[in-house]
Amino acid sequence: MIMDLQLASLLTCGFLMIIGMFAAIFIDNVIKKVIGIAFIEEGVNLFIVTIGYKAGGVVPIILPEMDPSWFASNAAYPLPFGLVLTSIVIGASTLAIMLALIMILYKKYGTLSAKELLKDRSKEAVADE
Amino acid sequence: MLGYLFMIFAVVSAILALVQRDLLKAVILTGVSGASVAFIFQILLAPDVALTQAIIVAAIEPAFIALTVKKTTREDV
Amino acid sequence: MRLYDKLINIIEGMKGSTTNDSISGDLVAELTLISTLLMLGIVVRHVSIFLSIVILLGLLLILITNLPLMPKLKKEQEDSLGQMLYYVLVTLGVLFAAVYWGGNFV
Amino acid sequence: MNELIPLMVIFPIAAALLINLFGFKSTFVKYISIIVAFIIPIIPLASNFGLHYFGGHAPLESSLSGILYHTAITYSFTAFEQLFIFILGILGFFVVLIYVNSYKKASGPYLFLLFMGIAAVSALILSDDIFHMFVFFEIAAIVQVGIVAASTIKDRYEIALKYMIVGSIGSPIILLGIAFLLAIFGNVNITDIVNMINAGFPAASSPVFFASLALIFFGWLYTAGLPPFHTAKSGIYSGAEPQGAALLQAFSVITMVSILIAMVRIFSGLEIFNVILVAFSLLAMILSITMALVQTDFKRMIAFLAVGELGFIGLGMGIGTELSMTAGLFQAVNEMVITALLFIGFGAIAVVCKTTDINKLGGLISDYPKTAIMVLIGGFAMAGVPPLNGFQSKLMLVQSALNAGYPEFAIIIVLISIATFVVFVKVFYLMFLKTKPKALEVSGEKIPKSTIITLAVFLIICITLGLFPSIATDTISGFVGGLL
Repeated sequence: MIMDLQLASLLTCGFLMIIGMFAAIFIDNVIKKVIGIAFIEEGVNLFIVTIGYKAGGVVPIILPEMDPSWFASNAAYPLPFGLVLTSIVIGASTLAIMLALIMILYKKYGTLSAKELLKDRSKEAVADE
Repeated sequence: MLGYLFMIFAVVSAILALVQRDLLKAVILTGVSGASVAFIFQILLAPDVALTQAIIVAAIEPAFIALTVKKTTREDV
Repeated sequence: MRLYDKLINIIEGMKGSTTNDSISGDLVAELTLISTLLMLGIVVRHVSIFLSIVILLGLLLILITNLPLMPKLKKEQEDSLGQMLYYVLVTLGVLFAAVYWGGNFV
Repeated sequence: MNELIPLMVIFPIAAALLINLFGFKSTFVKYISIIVAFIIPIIPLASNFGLHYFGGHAPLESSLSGILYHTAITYSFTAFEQLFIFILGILGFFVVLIYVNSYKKASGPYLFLLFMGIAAVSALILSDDIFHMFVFFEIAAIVQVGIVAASTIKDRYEIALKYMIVGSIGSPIILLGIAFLLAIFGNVNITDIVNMINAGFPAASSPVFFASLALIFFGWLYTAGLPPFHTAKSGIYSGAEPQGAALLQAFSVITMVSILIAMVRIFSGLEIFNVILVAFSLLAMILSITMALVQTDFKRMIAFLAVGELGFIGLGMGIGTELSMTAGLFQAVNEMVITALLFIGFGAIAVVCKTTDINKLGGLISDYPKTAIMVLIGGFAMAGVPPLNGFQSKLMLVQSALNAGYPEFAIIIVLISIATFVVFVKVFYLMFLKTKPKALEVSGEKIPKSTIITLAVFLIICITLGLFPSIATDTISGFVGGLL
């Protein structure tokens, strides 16, 4: 093996977060911004799962035939996994709300460009009155 | 070994998703990236998380985005 | 240039504010900004008095050379998403660098 | 009755779901939401102080180190939490009252959002578990966006989407910070983490610990709306309906205070924490007050002031003495009430005049004398005029800054207070005293009685806290004593 699995996974989540950040900040299309945000969340979730991983361990589900002390010293750490479940669902719900807002705004302006949609409108409001 | 493959897959499909001109292709590649991450979760000993990830991030989220794309526009100008 | 001309220039620099009340608001903002920034320069004396003097002098120079500060500052705090995200990114970078590398030196 | 502790969160959530279920059946929704809103502030008063372990999992004692490990999500309820949740409940009650009274059709989903937000921030301040805090903070963020999107302001969707995109950078960052803490300590319970740090856990001085401070601090900036998020946050306030904005700022204050307390407990050993806390608080105060002075939209002015006042809380906590922390938290209590008063008072004017541009308003004191006077006193309270509550907390802050050896901060506090006063005098003059512009048509619409009553009650709270600050400060200083 070239690299430890845990280290490689950490690198992956770093890449995912950086790609997501780049997309969320620099890409003009709003849907791509949202996709980028989904990647950031994915990266963070992967990070949390990686914390719980144990090289050469077993899945943290205790079966009747397992010896509890062997299980305790060999199972992966299940707390981060539990946390990730919640955070995945939160990510999905924020994504859904953002997409709903995008649909409404597209109806109003007919564009997906963030520069157009989300520019400063305070001066415009003064201009048309 | 499979783990590394999926890691490369996740990153590459994420990058590819963001350079597509056609937003529907981007949606599909987002799903691919989510599914790869779900496999990574499985390999990292978290099958329950992998299941949730596979359903929510790899299936439902792309469906949401695809719906938005259908209601708006497919082209990323 | 005389001080009065300078003041007139400052007021003319605040385009968009035409009524008496908005000019007064802008002037108060300007004065508050300058005085609080100078106070912040003095806070540095807890680190080193010499550094504080340097910062104060530099601050004075910068403040005097770009005097109508508020229009510039206001332009930097627009409601557009691009600007918000830019400053979010800059702050994240500065904060992380300051805490990660500077944390042990405080 | 320790069983009432989780009820403070569960009851509003259950009520919210129930109300949402009945949707648009107006009269029923109205009655039930008034009843629910009335019960919410009573629960914290009736409950006993203590700890609540979800699922009944009591803490386990480690046989090796003798440290207690909390295995359950723990809620800790003391007089401090009681104060905040009670004030929040009072605000919530009046907000619901105004909403139900001033709209013919009460919408179930909107009330759902209000109650869900109350539940979320109650959970935030009660919780002793940092991931639990993150979850409810995200719920609160979604609720904030929902309240804005449900308003009738012109650019509400743009404002909501902007806040969400900016927030989507902020909230994964705070989650990453929590993940770093989890990676160091293997635990997300704050008490456990603090115990481990006090027991000399070696990783507590590692670079990873500093990194987690930076990430959580950045996320905290987003929760509080301090710079660089102040433009987005003030947009949110001005994009909501007045009563919604009143509740939104209370959400921000409580979210900010609870995460700040968690950070103070975990990171107070690192000296850079106080430095960055003070720096960003001062920045927030300066930038927001100067932006408030140059606005022409009066809702946006109040919104910027609301953001700037949060800086006082951060400054008080950052100076780090017992007096200053008490002053900062007392300021938080005061600010919730005062800003709610201002949002509701000015918002009522905006609703009847159908404009928020101060240049188009004037001479309204003859039409709305009661509202004008109450709003004026509210403004005095925020600027720190005796004998109102803002004066007491700001005086405490100034004293604590002087005692701690930072007279510069005291001067800055006074300067910012003066600027706040200027904002108020300006808005008040332009709205109420200036000759009425010809273009302004006051439709003769009356300000609803519920709004007037609400303003009066908030004013009474302000004056009571101003005359007898010890009602709040005794509780808070007891809490701060336990914190240090």
